Amino acid sequence: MNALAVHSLWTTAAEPLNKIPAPKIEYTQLAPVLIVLGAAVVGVLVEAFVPRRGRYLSQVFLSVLALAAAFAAVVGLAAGGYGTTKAGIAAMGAIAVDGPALFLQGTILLASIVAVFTFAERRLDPADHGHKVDSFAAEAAAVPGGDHEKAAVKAGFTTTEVFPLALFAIAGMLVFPAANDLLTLFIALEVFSLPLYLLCALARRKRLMSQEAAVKYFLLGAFSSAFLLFGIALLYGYAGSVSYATIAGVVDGSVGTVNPALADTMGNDVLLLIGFALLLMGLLFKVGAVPFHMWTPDVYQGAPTPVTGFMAAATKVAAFGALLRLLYVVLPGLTWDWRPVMWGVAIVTMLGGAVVAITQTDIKRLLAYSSIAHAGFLLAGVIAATPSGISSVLFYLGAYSFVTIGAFAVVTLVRDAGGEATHLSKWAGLGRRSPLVAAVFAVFLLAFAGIPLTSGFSGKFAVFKAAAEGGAGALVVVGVLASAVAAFFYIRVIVLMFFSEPKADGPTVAVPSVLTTLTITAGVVVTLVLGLAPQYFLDLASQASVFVR
Amino acid sequence: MSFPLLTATAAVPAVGAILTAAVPAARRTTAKWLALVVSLATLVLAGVVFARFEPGGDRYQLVESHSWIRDFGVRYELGVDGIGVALIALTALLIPFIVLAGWHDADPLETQSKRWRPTQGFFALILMVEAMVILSFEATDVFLFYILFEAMLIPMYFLIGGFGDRAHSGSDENAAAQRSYAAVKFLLYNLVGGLIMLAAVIGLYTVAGNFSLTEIAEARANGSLEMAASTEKWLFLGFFFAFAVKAPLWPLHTWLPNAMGEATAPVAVLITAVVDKVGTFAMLRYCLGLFPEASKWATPAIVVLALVSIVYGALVAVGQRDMKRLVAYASISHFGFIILGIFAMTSQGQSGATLYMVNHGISTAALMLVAGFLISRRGSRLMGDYGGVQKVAPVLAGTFLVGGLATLSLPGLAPFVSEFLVLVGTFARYPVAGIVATTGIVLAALYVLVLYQRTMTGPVKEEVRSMPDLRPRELAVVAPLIAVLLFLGVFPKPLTDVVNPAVQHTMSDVQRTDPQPEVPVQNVEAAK
Amino acid sequence: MNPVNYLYLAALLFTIGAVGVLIRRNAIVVFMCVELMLNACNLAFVTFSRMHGNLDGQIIAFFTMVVAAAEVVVGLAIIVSVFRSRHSASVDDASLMKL
Amino acid sequence: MDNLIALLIAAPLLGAAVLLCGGRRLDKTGHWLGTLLAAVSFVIGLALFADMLGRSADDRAMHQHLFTWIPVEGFQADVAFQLDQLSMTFVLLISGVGTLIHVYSIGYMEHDERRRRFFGYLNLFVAAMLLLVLADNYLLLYFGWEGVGLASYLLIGFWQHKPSAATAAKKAFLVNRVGDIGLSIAIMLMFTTFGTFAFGPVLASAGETSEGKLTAIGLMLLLAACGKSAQVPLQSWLGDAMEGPTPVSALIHAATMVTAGVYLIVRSADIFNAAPDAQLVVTIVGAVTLLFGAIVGCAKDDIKKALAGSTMSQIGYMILAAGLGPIGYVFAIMHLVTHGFFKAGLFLGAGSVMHGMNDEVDMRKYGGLRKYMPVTFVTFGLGYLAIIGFPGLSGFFSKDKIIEAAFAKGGTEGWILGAVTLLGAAITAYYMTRVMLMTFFGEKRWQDDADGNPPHPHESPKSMVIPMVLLAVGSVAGGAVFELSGFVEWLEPVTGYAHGHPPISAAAVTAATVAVMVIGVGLAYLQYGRRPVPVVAPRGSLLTRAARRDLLQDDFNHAVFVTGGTHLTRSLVYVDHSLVDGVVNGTAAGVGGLSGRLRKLQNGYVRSYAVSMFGGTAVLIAATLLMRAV
Repeated sequence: MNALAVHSLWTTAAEPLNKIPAPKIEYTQLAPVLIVLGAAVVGVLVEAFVPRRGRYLSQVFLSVLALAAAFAAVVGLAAGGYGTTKAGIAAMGAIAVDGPALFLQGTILLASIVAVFTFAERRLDPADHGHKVDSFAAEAAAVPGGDHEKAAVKAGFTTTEVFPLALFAIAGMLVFPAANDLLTLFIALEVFSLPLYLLCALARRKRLMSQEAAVKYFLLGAFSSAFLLFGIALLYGYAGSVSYATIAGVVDGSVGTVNPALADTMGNDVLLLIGFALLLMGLLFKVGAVPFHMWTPDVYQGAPTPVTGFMAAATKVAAFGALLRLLYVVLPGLTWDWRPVMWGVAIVTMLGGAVVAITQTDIKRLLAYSSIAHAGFLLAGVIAATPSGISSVLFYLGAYSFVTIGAFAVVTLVRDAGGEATHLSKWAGLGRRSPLVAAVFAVFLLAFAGIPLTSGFSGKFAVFKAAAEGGAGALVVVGVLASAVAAFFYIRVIVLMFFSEPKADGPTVAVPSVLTTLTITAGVVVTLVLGLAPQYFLDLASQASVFVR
Repeated sequence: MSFPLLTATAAVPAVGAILTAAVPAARRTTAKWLALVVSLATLVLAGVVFARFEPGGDRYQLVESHSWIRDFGVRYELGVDGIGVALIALTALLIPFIVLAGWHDADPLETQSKRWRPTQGFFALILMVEAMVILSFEATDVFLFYILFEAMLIPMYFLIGGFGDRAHSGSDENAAAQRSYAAVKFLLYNLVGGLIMLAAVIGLYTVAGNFSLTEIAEARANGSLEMAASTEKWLFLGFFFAFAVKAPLWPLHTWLPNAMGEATAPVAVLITAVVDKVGTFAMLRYCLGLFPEASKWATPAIVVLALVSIVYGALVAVGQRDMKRLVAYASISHFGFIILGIFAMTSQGQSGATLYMVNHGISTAALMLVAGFLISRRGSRLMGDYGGVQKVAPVLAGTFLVGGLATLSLPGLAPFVSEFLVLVGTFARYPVAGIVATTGIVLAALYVLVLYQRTMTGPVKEEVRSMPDLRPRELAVVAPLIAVLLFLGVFPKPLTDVVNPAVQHTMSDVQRTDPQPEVPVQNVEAAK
Repeated sequence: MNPVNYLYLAALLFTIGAVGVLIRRNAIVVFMCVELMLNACNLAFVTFSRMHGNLDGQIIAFFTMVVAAAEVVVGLAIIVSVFRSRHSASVDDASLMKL
Repeated sequence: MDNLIALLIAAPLLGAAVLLCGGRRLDKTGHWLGTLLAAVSFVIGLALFADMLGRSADDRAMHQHLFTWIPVEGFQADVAFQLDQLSMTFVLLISGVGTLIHVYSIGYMEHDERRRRFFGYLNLFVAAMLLLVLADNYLLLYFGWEGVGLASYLLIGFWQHKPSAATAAKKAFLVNRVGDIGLSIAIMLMFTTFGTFAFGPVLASAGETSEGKLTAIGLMLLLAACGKSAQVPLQSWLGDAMEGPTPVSALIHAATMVTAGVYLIVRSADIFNAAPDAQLVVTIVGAVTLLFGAIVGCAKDDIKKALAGSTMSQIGYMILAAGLGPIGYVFAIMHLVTHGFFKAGLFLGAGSVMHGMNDEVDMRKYGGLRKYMPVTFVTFGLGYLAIIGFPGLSGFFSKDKIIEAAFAKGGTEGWILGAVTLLGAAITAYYMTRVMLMTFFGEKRWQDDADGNPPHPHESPKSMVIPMVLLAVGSVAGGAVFELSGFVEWLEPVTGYAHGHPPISAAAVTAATVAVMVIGVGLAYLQYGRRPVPVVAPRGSLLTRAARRDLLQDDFNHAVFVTGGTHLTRSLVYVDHSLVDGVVNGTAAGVGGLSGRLRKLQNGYVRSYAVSMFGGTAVLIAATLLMRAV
């Protein structure tokens, strides 16, 4: 039988050689991705050819323009019915253009735009040697505190590379939830991960921590993607293809059987199950679910705060998108296998995130753990395994990403001599010193806590409702308890800001430029709108809740 | 679509709150007057609601209904029954006095920065609470009610934690610590309650498919909505837990003494006289209305808990040294009566419970606000620091005594009517419970008279010798309240007329009829 | 010989790499171990491709190599910068942020 | 005419309102206003009385319905009045004696800067008491019942700066509240039994229900009566109530309020008639209290406390009589009225004495006062003769009838009760003589008061003397008048009357009564008239010492209720703080600790993170496979 196999290899390998069909690319459907990628490339060229002083403006302009254009494209596609009726597979089956994909791409793009605003903020720190400075290192390559760095600062260098890097990452994120085969999934993952690793290392202050964050993120990220890749390999081994459709078909047995050579050597379901588990692990890592969450607090704390906000929002959206597609498109036939497992993950994630957050003393770490808890809530929605589950997760992601970016944007404002004052003790009495900022932050915290009339509540309600309808009532109860615990530490921050006397050497609140102001405003507005009148967006989400297969 | 009266009644204080908050830091007094005017305007609107409500008419009147969140089956549905009308009236009536009583409670200290605007915040928050409470009394959509039920915690939380009682025992830091502890405790207790209710709300949706109180009740009535007994019980428990925390029912009560002790007197009144009523109100409307069978199933346990609250609350009140905590425990005892009346499921009991909510609100307001004036003079909440006040400030002492007598429900003052109705109503169905509850009247007398004796009588203490009597503003707060207490004590008919039909509806919800007297009534008639 | 053995080998290599990541201190070596894991995946892909008798697996292998190369670029950049600022490539030294 | 009934109450109520809210500007005139309005009430009462007399015996009852008080489904409470012969008797007593005592107070409270409020309270009391006796249903009666309780609380504690007064007031209110439990439960029982609690239907259809129910109702009513009328076991407050100003003791704690219990029982005659067990208990309570009060009265050196003991004992007589049923009701009321006269007179006399003796109350520090206050002596003396039942005076008639009825109860009970009443009569004679002798006879035992100024007794001002005289007249003539004017026939339509036939002839009973009275007087004379009275009380027999301490019942109350209650509340406060609250705080602390432990896992080392991921993956794989396996 070996011989046979060898022969077959030769034939299958030999014949196509002379007639490889020319790939057919639907450029319109892929427009958002292409625009962003193109802009990223242009950004690189800008770095190469535009003189230093011109770069900042041109980069900001370019990025915002590109993102806006991409968003316009997404809207156009959605309006053109590509989300619903004309949904289909593009790029030779590599990318799906359907409701969830477009919705998530739209969310990612909007979040990215406001995030880029915070990237471009240059008012928070006092000008250094007469040069405006942003949150990024003057010259990433220079040793922290070294002469070279001093010179760079003196010369007023700025790392404008962040914009193209961000664009690359965004492009990857756009592809990630739309990926329709495992290879594209993997590539997209790397495309958005690698730039993020770098962005993490680029903080202007506390560079050591920043670099450490980058190392940790990178090593663990690479580690997890290796697992993911091995999972892909096993699934490929199981199904003989990496295209979602085929795998799904093989799983529910509609497509041809498995290679007997594999079948008799190892129970092929084992391949499937292990492969699935590894794949799941890779995605859960990006989602930041317990026990694959441990990078989150360190990286969130060390990375430059704008980057943290960007990561926390956009990465989650992309990763959950991919997770949804995997579970709903590839493995619907496996629901009864993955559901119990996901139950467990969801529970430990909700509780773990909430409980550990209680004793945090650094606001960025606190938000990191809160994001873990929220990942748990989202998983509850994913588990629902119903259309309403999908739409609720989509809605939640939209709501959550803006709250997050807004919150981290506020964090960038609270500064003392050493840069951002992220230690909670420094936040004591903030409400007395600058009521407005404190109030805004309180709004975000309440949204995180899921207090009614904020987007956080609408999202949480949608998710829990879906879970309950999907027969996961117990999960809802756990989620409710976790929210109760979580409420405690959000409240703690509010207490700190409003009810404790300000310290004499407390931090000052920097007055931001229009950019950050826009970001925060957007955050608040979305939070309140989605809290008070979510209907329109719920409709959007539920229209977009059908995956193309 | 006629003029949205109910929405207006809630919107006026809400808008007023925003305006008050917007008043610039320097114009403190403007904010106060603005708040007062707004609250009075609300009172007028509430009066209109009261007048427009026809006792004989439909169960829910002045109805408004708009689509809100279709995906969740949520509508913006308002409507009032007699109970709601009575409680709206209570809320609107009390807020002006709360504002007036808290006139100086939130004046900023010199040490605070110029940009910090406590006064504006204080009154804005009070108005915001009023708006939310009123709206929660009007909501006929479970989800809408839930949202308000939760959301009103936030302003309350800031009121408790942000504007603590300046009169305290111990250093400032200590006080601040106690205060934020009280505030956090308040918030967490109620938040946990609310979240558990959230689970039940979601459960209800999965069963019923919408949130409209009327529709669900209808569907349950005509059998088109089947609910498994166990499901109903779980949902009931989820709802009841939240309301029991809010009410508060023993053993979920311990947040109340802290909150009332640390908050300023007006805020304490706001908590116990207004906000907590939402809990008992919701028991009557949602627990009984949505889950009649489960309510009957749980009644024995709840009756027992209510009795424990009555006796336990009163006894612990006797043991207090801090007069605000004493009033708090007294309130716990009174909430026991209210809940007892509700779950006795007799016309007298439930009418009594409803009146009780109103009367307890007013009487506690009277007692607590006078206590607040007293405390503000001496700067201590401990009864031991007073003595002989009635000699130096007779009017203050007199009003304090009247408030106290109302609290021990002396005939002629409003609380007597409601308390006796609750007792009769309970006795008719659960004689033993009725008798146990009756002992509460002795304990009530005990803690009130102890309070009065320790503070007002005896030789005049040195510290109180120079204590001024009630000022005009303070008298303007207390006198009307006492007048209302007297009026409702002698002539509660206007209230009962509104309440009775609503109670009959609730009775039919739970399909309970009053126990009939042993001797047939016609014999009695004949005897007349 | 039975191609399945290559799978066993791949699994073995993957595990070695994973364990290496867990036990080695030097960032470079850790990173090398990751590379080893990736290459184990490649081996698996190629083997499966051989077994299924289609080319996808082999093509994926190429992609993997490219990705690995990209990772090297980014990874070394980060590690080197850390090394220059800390004069140590030990991953255990990089533990400012904890708890 | 019927519509005047409300005015009876309205007049003093108005007075109370005006005086209490009026403020200082009324300090000059307030007392006149108060007195006037009380008098108005009395006059209206007389008018109604005249009108009532003008009508035939069986339609003398008048009704007035003001408005519906509490209208609730199935529960109807009206503010409606019923003025029948029984109520009328009380109205006249209350407003009449009340007015006199208002007048008396004008002089007595002259030097008190809070006199205006005192009169406000007095008016409030009169109004409430009238409401009590005029109500046509039990709930409204309860209203008045609590109203007089409040007034009594305010007046006992009128001198609030004295801690003893404040405490006494609180005690009175609390003990009464215990009684009120009885009244409330009785009303509830009526409601659940008859569906109403108006006098008419309830009493008319009393026969319709089981005797057990009626017994329960009766006992509950009795409990209420015990509280208000200071009957055993709820008698303890009356002695302390003497902390109040003397006019208060005279009006509230002798003449009127404390007799409300008797009114309640007589009013509920139909219920008791149908519940013999309850009646028996009533008579027992009456008998016990009768002796109890009398014994206490013998031992007290404080003149007011001695009189208080006597009040207790006399009310015991009335309760006993009321317990006897139709043969006793009338005489209970009759004794009530005569007692109202002479006891009020005695108290006013005592007040007058104190007035002259720098408010000294210890009789051992009196002596020989008859020369210095002749009028007081005479009026007090007449009251004394009346109460000991000196033939011809009011007390004689009423008490004699009760003793007779007690015998007429028949059977052993009859004999026992009769004996008790006789014994009581003897003791009454004894302690009243004691009071008389210690106060007005013997040599002076005066002592300087706290400020060291010696007492110089003098006759009291007119405003005080006149009421005493009038009351003395009443206590002399009252009995005879009633006897001749046919008090029995007057009350019969309301209370019913059955002539009791004692096993021994009425004459014999009368003779016995007089005999024991003489014995009592004689004993007292031997003990206090012959020998000088020691200024410092001798240690005395065990009984004496117990009696001085109100037969230890206060110590009992203190030990059981006060001390026990304090411990209970203390421990509950602890429980609330440590247990109920502790559980919650404990949970919070637990979660916090867990969090602290968990966060240790985040140790900052990449490799340990990798380990957790690796382990997690392993678990994930295992779980997935397991799921398939099972």
